[in-house]
Amino acid sequence: MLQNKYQIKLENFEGPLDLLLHLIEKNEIDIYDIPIAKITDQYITYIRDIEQLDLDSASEFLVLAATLLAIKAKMLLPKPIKLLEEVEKDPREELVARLLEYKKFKEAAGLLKGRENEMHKVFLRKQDEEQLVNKFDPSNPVENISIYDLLQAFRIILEKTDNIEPVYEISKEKISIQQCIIIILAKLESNHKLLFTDLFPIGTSQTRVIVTFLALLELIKQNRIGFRQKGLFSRIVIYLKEDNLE
Amino acid sequence: MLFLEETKAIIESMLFVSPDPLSIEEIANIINIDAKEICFAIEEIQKEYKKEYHGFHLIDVAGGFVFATKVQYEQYIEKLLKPQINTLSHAALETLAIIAYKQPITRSEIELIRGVKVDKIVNTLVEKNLIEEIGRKEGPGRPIIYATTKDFLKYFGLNDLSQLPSMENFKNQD
Amino acid sequence: MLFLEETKAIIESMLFVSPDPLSIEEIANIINIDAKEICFAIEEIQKEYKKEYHGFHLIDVAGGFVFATKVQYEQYIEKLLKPQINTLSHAALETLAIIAYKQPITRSEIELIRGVKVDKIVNTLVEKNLIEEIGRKEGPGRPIIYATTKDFLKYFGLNDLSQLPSMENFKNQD
Repeated sequence: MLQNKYQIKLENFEGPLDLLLHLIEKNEIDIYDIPIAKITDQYITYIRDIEQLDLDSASEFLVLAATLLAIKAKMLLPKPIKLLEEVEKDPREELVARLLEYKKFKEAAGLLKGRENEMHKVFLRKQDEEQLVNKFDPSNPVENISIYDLLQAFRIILEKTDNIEPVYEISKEKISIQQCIIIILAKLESNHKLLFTDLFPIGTSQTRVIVTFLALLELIKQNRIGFRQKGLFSRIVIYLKEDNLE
Repeated sequence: MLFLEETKAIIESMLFVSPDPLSIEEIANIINIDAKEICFAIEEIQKEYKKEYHGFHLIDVAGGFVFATKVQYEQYIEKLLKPQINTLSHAALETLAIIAYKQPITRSEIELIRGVKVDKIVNTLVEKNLIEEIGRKEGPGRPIIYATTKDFLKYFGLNDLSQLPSMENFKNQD
Repeated sequence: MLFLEETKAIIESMLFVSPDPLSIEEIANIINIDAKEICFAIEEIQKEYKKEYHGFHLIDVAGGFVFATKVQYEQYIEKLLKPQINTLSHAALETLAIIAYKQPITRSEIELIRGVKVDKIVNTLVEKNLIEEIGRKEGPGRPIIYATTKDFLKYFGLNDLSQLPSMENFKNQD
């Protein structure tokens, strides 16, 4: 029995407290009245083969060894004469509290282990969620949006842009804002009025769009053109300011 | 010796966890009873799950048996499993509109029109497969150019981009 | 308006495909009927699958309901699937127990109880999605605080944390 005890390897313990608990149980010791000298000797015997452990866990075992030795020393010291009302603190008190706390969770771990075993006997269906989802057509991300909502959004953004303070971009393209102004004015001269959308046919180059925008802004600023819209969502008409006087 | 009730339960538990159809043979290999008995138990299970109050049934497919949901409940399963699609935010809709009408377009061009950063929104639209990168613009920084996708047309019920309504159409809609 | 039979079938079909336990709420969100009716239908389903001839049943776990095989058929399923069962190490179980009872908790608080470093174990538990970071503690170093996850409940077959055996029970065992 005694020999068996020494065959247990340090690696089998979850930590120094686990080892200490093991010694207490082996010796059938009352946890509230640990014979520190005896337990400390046994503990130190156990951690003799510490060279086999990695430094991290070894140091953890050594910290507790030091604690045990400190308690042992304290208990060997002659007790000071105490006053009547003074209750002497047991040097083991803190260690006992830690051990009890640890013991609770060791037991809780045992209970979880039991539940784990039970649950391993139960099987859920293995679902490949991705595969299941792929069975369905991809969702329509614009389910509640019609093409006219899109158009309305576009119109709003165009109008919003009108209110933005003009930022003059230096265009790399051949066309300048000045040239664009001339083109818009020429169109207005011949037609008297223009639909806003006519200025942006599909396929218009990006630079051209921006330059046209800026040209329009410039014309508004110069008070040479105006915009007219009969109602919400109706088309926007651009006219020359001279026309307006009629 | 197993009773029919137990045989049924054992087979059911195996069918429940098996991702692939189970053949009579495979079942027989495990529970060591006569194939005829297994056939009978399976018939009983099939009968049970044909009942109206069951949402799935036992179908025979590929030389084996497998539980599958009943077709009529597909809509609920779809709702359950499909990731929730949030409809587009207002900002996303605006950005999509600009791209639709002004494509091909770079991110900074969109930002110029919207007056705000659009990186995140553009990424979202790419993820939702509404727009895609179609190349890079020549010039400094060679920015990515975006255009709407085929799915964009599909979602809006368009054959091609020329069917995008112009302002004129819009008025008629009112 | 759905009849009970149909409600049961719909719920059953969803439970059948759902990879995670489904709560009453989740079900209600999809089929748009009263939670009370859903509760009733689920009770009926549970009653049905308690019958001897069914190999699986409906269990409540992690705040929801999920179909699972009955314990007594483990041997057959094991033969069929030859599942690789990875159990948690003792160190992992101890650490989990401390987190489960003391949550929210920091790493150093766990170390104080166990008397050993727990970095690696905590990382493993996070990877296995049994615990998760839920924030940081105010104070020096602002250490991460951990709590158990839904998967923790699922793994141990618990409905919620209150089902953990109380600490009092341990004391009495001495």
